[in-house]
Amino acid sequence: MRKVILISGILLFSSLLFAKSIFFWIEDVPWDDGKALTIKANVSADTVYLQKALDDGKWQTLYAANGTNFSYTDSGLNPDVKYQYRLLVPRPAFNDTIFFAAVAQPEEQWFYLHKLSYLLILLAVSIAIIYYVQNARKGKDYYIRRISGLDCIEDSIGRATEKGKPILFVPGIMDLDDIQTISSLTILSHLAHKAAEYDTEIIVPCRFSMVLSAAREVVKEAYIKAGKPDAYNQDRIFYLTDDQFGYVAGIDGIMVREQPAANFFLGSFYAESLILAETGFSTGAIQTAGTAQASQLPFFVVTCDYTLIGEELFAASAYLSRDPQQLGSLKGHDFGKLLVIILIVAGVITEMAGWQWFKAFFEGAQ
Amino acid sequence: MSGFMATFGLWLSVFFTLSIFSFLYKDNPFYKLSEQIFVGLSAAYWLVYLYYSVMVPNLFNKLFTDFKGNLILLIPTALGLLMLLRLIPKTQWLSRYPIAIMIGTSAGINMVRYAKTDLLGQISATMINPFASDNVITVIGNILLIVGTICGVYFFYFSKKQEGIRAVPSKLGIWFLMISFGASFGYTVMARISLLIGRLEFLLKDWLHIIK
Amino acid sequence: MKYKVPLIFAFVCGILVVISEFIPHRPFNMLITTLQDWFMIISGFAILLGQISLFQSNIKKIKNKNPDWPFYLAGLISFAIMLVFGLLWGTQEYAGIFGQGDKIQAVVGMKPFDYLFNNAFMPLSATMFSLLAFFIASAAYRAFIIRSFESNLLMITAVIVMLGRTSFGGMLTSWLPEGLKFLHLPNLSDFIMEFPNSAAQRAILISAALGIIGSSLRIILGIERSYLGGEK
Amino acid sequence: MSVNKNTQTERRIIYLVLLIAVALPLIFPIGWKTEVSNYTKMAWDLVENTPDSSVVVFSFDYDPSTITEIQPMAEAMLEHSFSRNQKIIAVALWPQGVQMADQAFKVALQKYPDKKYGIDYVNLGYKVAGIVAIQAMGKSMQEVFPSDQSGIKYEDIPMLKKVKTLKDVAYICSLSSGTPGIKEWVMAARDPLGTPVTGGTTAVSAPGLLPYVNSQKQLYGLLGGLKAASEYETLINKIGSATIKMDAQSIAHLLILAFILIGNIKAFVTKKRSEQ
Repeated sequence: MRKVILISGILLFSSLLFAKSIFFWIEDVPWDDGKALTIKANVSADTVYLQKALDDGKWQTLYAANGTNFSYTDSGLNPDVKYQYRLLVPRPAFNDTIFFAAVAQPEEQWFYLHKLSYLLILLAVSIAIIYYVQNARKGKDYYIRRISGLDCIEDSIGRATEKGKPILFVPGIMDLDDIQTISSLTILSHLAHKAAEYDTEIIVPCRFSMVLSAAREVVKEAYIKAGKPDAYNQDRIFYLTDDQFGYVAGIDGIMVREQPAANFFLGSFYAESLILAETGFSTGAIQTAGTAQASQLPFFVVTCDYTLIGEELFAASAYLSRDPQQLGSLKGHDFGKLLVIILIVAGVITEMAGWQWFKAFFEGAQ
Repeated sequence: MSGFMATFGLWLSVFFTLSIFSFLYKDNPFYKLSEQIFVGLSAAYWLVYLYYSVMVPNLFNKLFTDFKGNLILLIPTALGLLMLLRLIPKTQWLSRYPIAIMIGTSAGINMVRYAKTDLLGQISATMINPFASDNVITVIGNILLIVGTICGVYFFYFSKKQEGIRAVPSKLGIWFLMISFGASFGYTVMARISLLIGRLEFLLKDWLHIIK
Repeated sequence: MKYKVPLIFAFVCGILVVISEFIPHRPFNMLITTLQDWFMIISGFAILLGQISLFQSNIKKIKNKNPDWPFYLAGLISFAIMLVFGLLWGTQEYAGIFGQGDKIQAVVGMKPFDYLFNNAFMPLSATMFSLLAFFIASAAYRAFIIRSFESNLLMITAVIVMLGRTSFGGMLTSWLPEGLKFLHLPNLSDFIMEFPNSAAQRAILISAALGIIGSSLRIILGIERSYLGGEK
Repeated sequence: MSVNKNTQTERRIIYLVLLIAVALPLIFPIGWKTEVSNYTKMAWDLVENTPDSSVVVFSFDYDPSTITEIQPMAEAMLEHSFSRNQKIIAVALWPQGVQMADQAFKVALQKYPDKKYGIDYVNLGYKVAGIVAIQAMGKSMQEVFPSDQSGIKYEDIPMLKKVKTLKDVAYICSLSSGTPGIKEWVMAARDPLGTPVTGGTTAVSAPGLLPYVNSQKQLYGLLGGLKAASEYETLINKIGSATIKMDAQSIAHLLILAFILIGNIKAFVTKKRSEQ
C-alpha cells in the first residue's frame, strides 16, 4: 500500500519538473485583464476534485468533475499574486488518493484579441472621418445630395414670418449626452439665424438644464451673427420639467395657446411624439420632424409634412451648416456605409460557401 | 380615519384622471392645474429618489462612514457643485468643466457601445446563408432580410445623387422603410389603446364599480 | 482658457473610455471604474440643477404675473409638499428625518409620500399617456390618407399587423388550408415583423450607429463644441 | 376660426366613439383566444430553462405611464421566475421603477408567500446615469449598490454572496418603456459580458428592438405590448390583467381600421368633387 503512494509521489514530483505535465497544468486565459486562469487536467478517473490554496493555508474545493480533459476557469484573481492549485484524484481501486499540484500567476495582456474586428471597423470609420474632416477643413468641397426635408425649413420660416406667429423648436426630450440632441442644436443655430433675419420669434422649451444652457448659448450666438443681439429674448428659451410627460403637456399648452405657425421636432423622441405632432397638426402649423428613434418615425411620417429619417437628421445639420467638420464626418459615415454593404455581401457569400471563419471573425467569438 | 383617507385618495385620482381627459374637449383651467401639479410632483419625485437612492448611498454614506478612504470622492462632488454654479450667470463658465467631463465620457461610451452592438452586431447578424433552412418561407424571409438591410443602408447614402440605376436600391430601401413604419404603426396602435383601457378599467372598476 | 481646458477634459475622458475597451492592462480598467463612479455622482448634481432651475423659472413666472401664474404656484406648492413629505417621513423603503412616521402612517394608511404617488402622480402620469389613444384615433381618421405608393405600402402593412396582433385577426383567417397557412394573419404579421421590419430597422440602426460614432468622435477630438455653447 | 371649429367637433366625436368602443367590451367581455408568438415563447424558454436557484436580475425601467402594458408582464415574469425557484435581484434605472417593482412583487408574493426577502429576492433600488450604471455593475455590483433599498449592506445579503459582477447572473430581464432600457442592457451587459438579456417593452418600442433578436441572440426573445403580456399569461396559465383587456383591444383595433377606411373614402370623395 505504501509503495503505491511512494510511486505516485515520485510521479508527482517528476511532473513538477517538466515544464508542462501531461496530467495537470494551468494556462493563463489569453488576451484578458489578468484576472483569470484555466486549470486543465487529463486523468482517467470518474471524479476529481480541484482545490485552491487560501492565504490561511487551508484548501478550498472549487470544482469536481470527470477527470478526462477536465477544465475549469477561475476568475476574479489578482494579476500580482501567485496562486497554488492541487488536484485530488481518489482511486477506489487502490483506496488512496494521489494529488497533483501546480502554481501559476495570471498575466495581464495589453489587448483583447477577440475584439480585433471590432477595433478594425472602429479605426476604419474613425480614420475615414478624420481624413475627410481634415480635407473639408482645408476647403475641399464635398457633394451632399439635397435632403427633401430641408426645403421645408425654408418655407416654414417664410410662412411663420407672413403670419407673424412664432416658431416652436423642440430639441428632443433627451439630455446633451444624446447625440441627436446635439445635432438638433446645430440645426437650431441655423434656424435661429434665419429667424433673427426675418425677425420671427423662436420658442425653445427644454427638458434638461444642460440642453437649456446650450440652447440659450446657440440662439444667442445666432442672433449676434445675424447682427441683432438685442432681439435675443432669453425667456423664450426656458426649462419645463424633467419628467417626460410633464414636458409634453407643457409644450401642448404652448402650441394651443401661442399657435406657432411652424413646429420643429428635432432630436430624440419617445412615446409622446404623437401628442406633439397631433396637437401641432390640429393647430394647422407646418411641421418638420427628425429623429433617429426608429420607434417614433412612423408617427412623424404620418402626421408631419416632412420627416428626417434616422441619419438624415445628422446629414441635415451637416448640409445646413456647410460646416467643414460636419460635411467631412458625413463623408466618413458614407464610407462606413459602403464598408458595411461590402462586408454584408462578403459575409453572405462566405456563409454560402461554408467558410464559417469570416463571420466568426466579425462576431468576435468570446 | 384611514378609511376616509382611502376614499379621499380615490376621489383625488378620479379628479386628476378626468381633468387630464378634459384636455380632449379643450385646454381648460382644470387641465392646466393638473399639468402644473404633475410637473411639480414629478420634479419632487426625481429629487427625493435622487437623494435617497444615489446621493446618500453612493456619496454621503461613503464620506461619513470612512472619510479618509473616500477622499477621492471629493473631486466629483466638487465638480457637481461647479455644475450648480450654472444657476448664477456670472460664474456660468465654471460649469463647463463638469459638462465637458460628462459629455466627453458619454461620447466615449456611445462610440464604443454603438460600434459593438449596433454596427458590428447587426452586420454579423446579417451574414447568413439564406438558403440554409429547409422551410421555403424562411428562405424568402432571409433573402428579404439581406436585400432589405443593404438597400436600407444605401438609402442613407448621401454622397451620390440617387438617379438612374442608383435610384433602384434607394427606392427599394424606402419601400422597406415604409413597410417597417407601417408595422411599427400597427404595433403602436395597440400600445396606445391598452393605456386607455387601463384608465377606463380604473374608472369603471375602482370608481363606478360597474365591472367587478 | 474657458474653452481649451474643458475640451481637454472631454478629450481625456473620451479617449480613456475608448482605450479601456480594448486594453485590459492595469491602469485602464481601474481608471474607467473611477470615471464611471464620478459620472454617476456628477449626473446626480445635474438633476439637482434641473430641479433648481425649474424652481427659478416658476418663481420668475409667478413674480412677473405670467397669465397662468396661479397654476405655476399650484405646481410649486405640490413640489414643496411632495418634497417635504419625502424628506420628513421618507418613502416606502427609506426612512425620513422623522423615521418611518408610524403615527402618520396609521392616519393616512401609508406614508404620505407614497399616498401622493399612488393617488396623484400615478393617475396623472398614466392618464396623460392614455390621451395618445385618442390622438392616434383622430390621426388615423384624418392624417392617414393614401397619398403615394409609399404611404399605401405603409397603410397595408399597418392593417395586416393590426389585425394580426388581435385575437379577432386570428379567427378571421383560421379557415385557411394547410398549404396557405402562411397567409394566416398572425403568421403573416409575424413574418412582416421578423424579416422586412427587422431589415429596415437594422438599416436605421446601422446608419444611426455610424452617425453616433461620427458625432462622438467629433466631440472627443474637440471639433464639435456646440455643447459648450458658442464660437468655434 | 370656423375651420378649426368643425375639426374640433369632428375630433370630439371620434374621441367619444373610441371611449364607448373601449368601455363596452370591458363591461361585457367576449373572451376571444390569443395565439402565442415565437418572440414571447423565446423569452418564456429562457426563464423556464434557467437552472434552479440561480440568481437573476429584473430591471424596472419604466414609469406609471406604461403600467397597463408592462405591469402585467412584470407580474407574470416574476411569478414564473419564482415558480422556477430563481433568486431575483430587482434594480431600477428609472426613479419610478422602484415603486413599480414593489407593486409587482406584492402581486407575485401573494402566490408565493414563502419567499423571504434577502434570500429569495432583494430590491437594490434606483441608480442614475443609465448605461454608465450598467457598465459599472459589469465591473462590480457592490460599487454601484453599496446597500439595498432598506439600508442592509450589500455583503450582508445572503443571496448576493456569489454575485460579484453581472457575469455571475443567469439572465437579465429588463422591463423598459424607453431610455435607459433594454437597448442599454443589450449594449452594456449582453455584448461585453455575454449575460443573456430578455425583456418586455411597450408595443411602441418593440419593432425597434426586434433586430436584436437574431442569430447571436443579442436579445433572448422579447415581449412587445399587452398582447405579449396576455400570451405570457397563457403560457404560465394565469388569467391576469392582460388577458381580460384583450377583447377591448381587438374591438378598438377594428374601430381604428374603420376610421382609416372612412377617412380615406371621405378624402377620395372631396378630391373627386374638387376636381369637377
